[in-house]
Amino acid sequence: MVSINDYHSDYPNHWCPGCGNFGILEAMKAALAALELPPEKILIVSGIGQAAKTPHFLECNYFHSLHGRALPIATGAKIANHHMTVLVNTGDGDCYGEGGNHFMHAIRRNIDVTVLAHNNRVYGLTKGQASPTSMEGMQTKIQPGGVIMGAFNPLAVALSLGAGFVARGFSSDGDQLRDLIQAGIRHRGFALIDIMQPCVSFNQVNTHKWYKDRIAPIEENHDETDRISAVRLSLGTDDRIPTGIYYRRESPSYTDRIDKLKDKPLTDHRYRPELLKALLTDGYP
Amino acid sequence: MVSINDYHSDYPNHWCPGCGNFGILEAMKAALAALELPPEKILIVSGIGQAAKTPHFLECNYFHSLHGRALPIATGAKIANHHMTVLVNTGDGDCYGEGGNHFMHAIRRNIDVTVLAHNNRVYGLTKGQASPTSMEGMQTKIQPGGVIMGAFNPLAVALSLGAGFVARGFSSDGDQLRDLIQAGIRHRGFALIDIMQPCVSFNQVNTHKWYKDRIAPIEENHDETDRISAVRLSLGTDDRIPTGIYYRRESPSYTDRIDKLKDKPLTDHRYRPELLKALLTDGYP
Amino acid sequence: MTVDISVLIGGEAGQGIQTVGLLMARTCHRAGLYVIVVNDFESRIRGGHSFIQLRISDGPVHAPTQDLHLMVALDERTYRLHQSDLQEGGLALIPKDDGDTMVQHHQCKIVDFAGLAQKAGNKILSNTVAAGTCLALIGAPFDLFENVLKTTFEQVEEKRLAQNVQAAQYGYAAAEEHTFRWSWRWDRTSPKGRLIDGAHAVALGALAGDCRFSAFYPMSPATGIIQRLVDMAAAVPLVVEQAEDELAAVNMVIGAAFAGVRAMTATSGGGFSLMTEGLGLAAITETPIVIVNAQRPGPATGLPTRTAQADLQFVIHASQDEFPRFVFAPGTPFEAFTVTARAFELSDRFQVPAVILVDQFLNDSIFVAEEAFEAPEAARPFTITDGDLDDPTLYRRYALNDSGISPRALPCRGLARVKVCSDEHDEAGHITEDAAIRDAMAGKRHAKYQAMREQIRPPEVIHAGSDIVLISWGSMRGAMIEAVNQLRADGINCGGLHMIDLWPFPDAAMGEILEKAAQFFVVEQNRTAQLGQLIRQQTGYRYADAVLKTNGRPMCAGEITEAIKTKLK
Amino acid sequence: MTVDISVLIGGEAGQGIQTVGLLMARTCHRAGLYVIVVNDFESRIRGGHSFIQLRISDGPVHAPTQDLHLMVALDERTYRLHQSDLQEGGLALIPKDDGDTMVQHHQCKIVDFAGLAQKAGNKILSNTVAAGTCLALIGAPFDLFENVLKTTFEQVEEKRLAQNVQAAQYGYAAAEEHTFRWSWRWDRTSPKGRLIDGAHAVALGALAGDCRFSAFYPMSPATGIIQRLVDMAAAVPLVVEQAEDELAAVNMVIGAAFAGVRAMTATSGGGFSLMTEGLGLAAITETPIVIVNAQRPGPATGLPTRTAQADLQFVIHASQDEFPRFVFAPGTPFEAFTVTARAFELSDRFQVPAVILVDQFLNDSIFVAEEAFEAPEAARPFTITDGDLDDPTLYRRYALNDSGISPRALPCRGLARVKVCSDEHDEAGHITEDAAIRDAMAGKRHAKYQAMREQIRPPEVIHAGSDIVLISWGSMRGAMIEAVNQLRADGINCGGLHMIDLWPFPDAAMGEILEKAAQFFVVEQNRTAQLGQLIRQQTGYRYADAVLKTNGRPMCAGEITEAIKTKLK
Ligand SMILES: Cc1ncc(C[n+]2csc(CCOP(=O)(O)OP(=O)(O)O)c2C)c(N)n1
Ligand SMILES: Cc1ncc(C[n+]2csc(CCOP(=O)(O)OP(=O)(O)O)c2C)c(N)n1
Ligand code: SF4
Ligand code: SF4
Ligand SMILES: [Mg+2]
Ligand SMILES: [Mg+2]
Repeated sequence: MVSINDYHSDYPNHWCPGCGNFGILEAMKAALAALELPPEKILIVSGIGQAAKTPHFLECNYFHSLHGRALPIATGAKIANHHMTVLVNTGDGDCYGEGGNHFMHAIRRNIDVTVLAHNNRVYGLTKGQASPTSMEGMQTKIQPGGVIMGAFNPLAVALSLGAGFVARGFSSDGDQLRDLIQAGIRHRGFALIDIMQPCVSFNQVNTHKWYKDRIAPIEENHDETDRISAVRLSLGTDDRIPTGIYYRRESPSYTDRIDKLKDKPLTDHRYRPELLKALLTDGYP
Repeated sequence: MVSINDYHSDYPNHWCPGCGNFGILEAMKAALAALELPPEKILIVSGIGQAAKTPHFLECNYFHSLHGRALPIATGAKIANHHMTVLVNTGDGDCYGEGGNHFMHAIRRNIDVTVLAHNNRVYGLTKGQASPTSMEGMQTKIQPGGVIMGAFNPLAVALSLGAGFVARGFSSDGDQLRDLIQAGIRHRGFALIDIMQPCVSFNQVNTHKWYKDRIAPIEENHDETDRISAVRLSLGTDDRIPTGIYYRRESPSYTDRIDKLKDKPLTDHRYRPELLKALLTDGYP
Repeated sequence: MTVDISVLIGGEAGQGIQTVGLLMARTCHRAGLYVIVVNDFESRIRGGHSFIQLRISDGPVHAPTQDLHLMVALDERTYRLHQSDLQEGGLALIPKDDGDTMVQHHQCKIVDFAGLAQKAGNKILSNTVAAGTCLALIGAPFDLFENVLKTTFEQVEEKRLAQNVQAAQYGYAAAEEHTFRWSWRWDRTSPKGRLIDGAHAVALGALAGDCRFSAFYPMSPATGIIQRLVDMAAAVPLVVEQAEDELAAVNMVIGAAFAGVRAMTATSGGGFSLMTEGLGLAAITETPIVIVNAQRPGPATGLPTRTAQADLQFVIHASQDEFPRFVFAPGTPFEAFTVTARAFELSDRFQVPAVILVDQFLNDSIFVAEEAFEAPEAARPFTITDGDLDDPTLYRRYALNDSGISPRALPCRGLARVKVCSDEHDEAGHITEDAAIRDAMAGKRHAKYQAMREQIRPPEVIHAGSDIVLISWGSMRGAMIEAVNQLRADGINCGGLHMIDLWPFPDAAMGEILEKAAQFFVVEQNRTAQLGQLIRQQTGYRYADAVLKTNGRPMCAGEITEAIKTKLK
Repeated sequence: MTVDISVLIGGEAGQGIQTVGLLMARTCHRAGLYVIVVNDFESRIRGGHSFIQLRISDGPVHAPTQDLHLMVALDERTYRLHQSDLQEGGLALIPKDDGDTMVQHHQCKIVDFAGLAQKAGNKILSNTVAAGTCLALIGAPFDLFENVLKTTFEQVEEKRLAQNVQAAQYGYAAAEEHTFRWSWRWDRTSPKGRLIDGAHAVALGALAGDCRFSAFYPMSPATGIIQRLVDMAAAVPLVVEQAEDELAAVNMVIGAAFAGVRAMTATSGGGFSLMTEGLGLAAITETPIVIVNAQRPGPATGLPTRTAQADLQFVIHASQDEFPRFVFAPGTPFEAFTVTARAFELSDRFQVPAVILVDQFLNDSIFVAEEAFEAPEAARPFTITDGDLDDPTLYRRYALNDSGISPRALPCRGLARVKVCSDEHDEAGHITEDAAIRDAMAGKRHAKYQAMREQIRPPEVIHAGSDIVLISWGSMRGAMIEAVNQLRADGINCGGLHMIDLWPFPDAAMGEILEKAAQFFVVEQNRTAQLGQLIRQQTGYRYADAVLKTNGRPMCAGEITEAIKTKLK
């Protein structure tokens, strides 16, 4: 039996009091414990940012990597050893800004990782510049006239790229978030959970209250296997922000499709010089 | 009167005989001439690849830049002098692979450039590796077991990002392509024209015939202002590949929205030291 | 110097320690004193441990000091961490007695910052209370402080000003029963120059260099420069654009420069790494751009809010193949201002990229700049128009000539068509594979070095002709010069050499100076003595030894002095 | 050497000139001759001008030559471009008389390649015809060629073999009335080693180094290495992944290496620029990776299909701050094989990145490798498992020790939890801002240099103790050694030094050798004598002069010899 306490980390937390990241952290622990995944069996890869500090704050294997590069690191690690359960903690800047290209191509690869995008619609760690998901018009110290780019819509983009698991959570709705994370980990293939998260220090627009006034669980009758409905939901027509699973459809994940990995992970092979014998004498005949 | 001949370049062409790029080149010239835009009034920015060599083969101002980086170059140039008409010639690898992140964010910026993506579904210049738009299963020397990633759908992605002009052309349908390019240039804001282009040297799957068998102009009754319809069209349900304008909706372009550019381009200002007087004595009061 | 004391204000991120330091610095500055404010903070938004060091003197100071005379410990941790640095006779102000470590010590004095602030009207006035107590202890006349508060709040609200003055008074009152050992009689002289941080100076230099476009991706410690540009942008024809990543940032800058405006980006090492390919693009297309690399310790993410000087060799050699570039490293805000303006001009003139190396210490510290910052009367245009050409339709962007600098026209500004290409190209700007043209083009670019070298200013020499020479570059200037003076005071025949213009390397000038020195030492914030290596490579002279520091904190003169003395033994 | 002739086969891209060269090279090789095939092609798919140079000798040859004896001009342009290089008495085979430039010349001989091919059954057999005529001219027995054709086509179709043999015969017949001046009597000895290109050798080295994962983004001239890996992947536990860009490629490699397999990427300068930040990530997380940088001329896109050696200083200094790395530059396929295998082992052992510098010339040319390529019997594991730990739950990835090499466990392989971090970190792998820990960690990484240096092999010395020493690195080995021998033949007391292991720089070994030389010259394919600079920086010795070439074409011994003679005058 794995318990939430098994994930306790002694390392002191760095986040601001009241930050939405705390809710995400707790939901992660709850989901992992519920899945009976002990800390030593999971690998968390993260980029750089406040969100990306997450793996320091729970017990696990982790690779706290470069800003924007969590997904390629996770991809390489997963290909090397696809028996690992790989999660990615990333921020909206990390994942959709600096790491935007990897986001798109990791989806195309359908690599089996669960991406938790802590979407606070701002660059937290660098003190409050606009992020790709900042709303048009949001003013910051660096954007005093307000953001003049359209906000990045992670769910719509993921759907347009054919992602097989697309969900939205809210850092303050721990139970739902726990369930989403569980479902994401269970999903074989790329799973995106975009998590709305208040940043008490730098985002005075999308506050806790702002979210509370808008979020609503996706309606019961939504068909989560219908891509067009999911797209429509993601594009939104009114003020409401639906939370839950927008779309889910399993297809073989990237490592499932590499024949060489059917047998066992790359890490489990021994070096066998005899395999090279014939190759080593090769050249132009 | 600007004529097609005004665009004639003495520089010898580098493309393979039979390449779809020739059709694109001719359609460009025709569109530019029809718009009465003389060579000295346009700037073509390109990345690196066969497609990106285009500006050498017609008379114009050009910046043949780095693989993947045409859009940031074009963005910087446009902000510096928004009176220029800026076109981008780019390949599927250039635009959706190496340059994928810029593709997304240029759309969000709604920067007023017309992007001609020569989509041959392969890396031409580097001799035939799969590109982001290569179809699943396509075999290449480097992907002998066939591509195992989902093909990148440029139209769907652009639509999900809120692009205001999304079209698809075919290199062998010169008239339609000319019209699309004209419409794209006229569109104030980011215009994407994804152009299906046979590569006779490296793509034996998506041949001229393959395209001919599948393409069909978008049906008359398509509402090009309806985003969801455009998405549905882009996701496709059968074998047909619709060509034409998927979606069109104008909104202020990036440079339209920068107050400072209302008056005149940045390039047109004189250096005025008197503006700095007060600033130069500033510090902590 | 008869006055030279240092005050440390420490607490958690978000407690406003910068405010305390800045209020004090401004008060001292108004009295005609010299100050430097050094920021020491963690890469987090709340909590943890941060502090600032305020050094106050009646002579110029450009580096922090190891000595600590007065401390404001807004939390227990500050006291614990810095207690041992406190000089004999020093004093720590602490907010309350936690019954444990703090007050036991005779060097502690309790001041109920929060309580007094509350009394004045608001808990956030604690900072004003603390500044007041410190200023009172060192003997600052109250009206000076009051004036600073006035300047700060007169734009705001009458009520806030009144509350602040009240809080300041409570702070002063709290100091009454205490005489502070290093308190002094304040003679008011007129303020020396003005207070400015390095980031601000770089931004001003950019404006003086006629910068009209900047694209960036946020990265400490470079963001301060961009923030300053943004803050000033309303007054000038300047657009600042936040890019999606550093690849975009540098390429936007190249695009804008190509189209005809002077343009820059600012980043730190990780971002500079990502810009490396773009640097080469600027080089081969001969597009003038300025990149500021605000150094911090690495590798990779490293220590985001700390200081270092470890990117020198990297920026000199960055990007594949070889091409001319300028590399500068200013040591003070004034140098940062002039060098940045020069970088824009030289980059434009020679159609080459220029890299400016600053660092967290220079960017984030507040210095007294006595020199007047002056913008050039005119910005020389280094581009041509149709009128300069016999037949604009025959214009060739890369026309070969001896100087290597081809006349540069701008796109869409006339009949001349401008064609640039990242492949090796011919004079017209078309791709070429011709061996001879390749060599001519690479040679043409390289040829610029000759005239570029003439623009390189020789190093600053301190006490010429000394036996022993300390050499610094960039922000280590202040500590180096202070160390030279300390060593001379101790009877050592020591001089200094400070390098700002680093590439093209001033081989001849350096060789001449070093020839005469019995031995020389480099003083650098890196591990491998990068300037020392470069000097050896370029001049053949070998540094006797190096004083190096890599822990991310700025060097103090005392550290250098001690190290040199040990090495000389 | 009694035989030393060179054959140039030129035409448009897509005409199959490689086939002609390869058929000839293989025929010569089977007779026990030495050959080298150098590819010269443009960055386009069809048209333009490409050629290969086949040099044939009865002694080892590792570089192209300036002399041209026989030419197959598949188009007029080839003849025009290379005609002047043809030696007195040399011959050009041309396909038809265009009535203009070509046949006028007495050195021309018309062979109707296409017509004869058609007669043999198919126009594409032209290449076989051309190879036949050339082989006949130089005196190659027909059965040798026939055998080569058999090996090539026996797997394919009976009919195609027969047609090829027929075409070969027509080719031979076409030569009949002509005696070629440099024709010689062929003694058949057993083949020397085998024919192999540098890219293939690197790929084999990777497998011998137990490489299990490679991620890449296509870029000339590196793609050949990846192609070879792909071609061999079926036989070994190796996954090759095409990434979306170079940022992804290097980070995938780091992720895979972290998870526990040896991994590499291959790119060229522009891609390496993009990988610069990742290099630093590998360094600070102490993840072993191998990066092959196949050099081509730059900056930026430059000349994609040409050769250069201009990234040496860049790769040594690439990425912000400082950290240990290996840099190797093999000079032959055999060296490429051994060095790559060693790079994997050393990178893994020291937990540092290793960079291998090859170039277009080495990668794309076909050499005779006489040495046997042998894979190590076993791959030593440099990682630990739970069993090696007292209490795996207390495992700390960055435990400090004198060697700087902390025991490395792998994630999800037991109870030990592996925590790595690109911020500066403590022993456990957590972010730290502590000054002392920072210094300890940077020091720990740096400490590896000591033992790494012991792994560095000294340079290869040719004719030790000579007055004059030519120094090469990487692929310039062949030309340098040939030049040394030419100079000695001309009575100059000349020796050579070839460097493969470049970083950590073998200061002591180089210093010792250079101390004894009266003067030394560096031979490099760059403009600023990068190795020369490095030698000065590291040893203090200054190169007398440099023989440099930057036009993207490989250097020939003759160019070096001439240059040195001029310089010695
Ligand atoms: C290459 C690079 N560029 C920039 C940075 C600076 N940086 C660190 S975190 C960050 C943005 C963080 O925003 P986000 O990803 O949204 O995370 P948050 O802090 O909001 O959780 C940036 C720009 C960096 N570390 N590396
Ligand atoms: C940074 C970098 N990486 C890789 C390359 C090599 N490269 C040149 S063109 C190209 C791909 C071309 O494909 P695409 O963009 O589809 O253009 P096409 O040739 O098919 O028109 C690549 C990978 C490069 N020049 N620069
Ligand atoms: S800055 Fe914002 S996101 Fe970061 S820890 Fe504080 S509240 Fe959370
Ligand atoms: S390789 Fe393909 S895309 Fe490139 S020129 Fe040839 S046919 Fe066209
Ligand atoms: Mg964020
Ligand atoms: Mg393509």
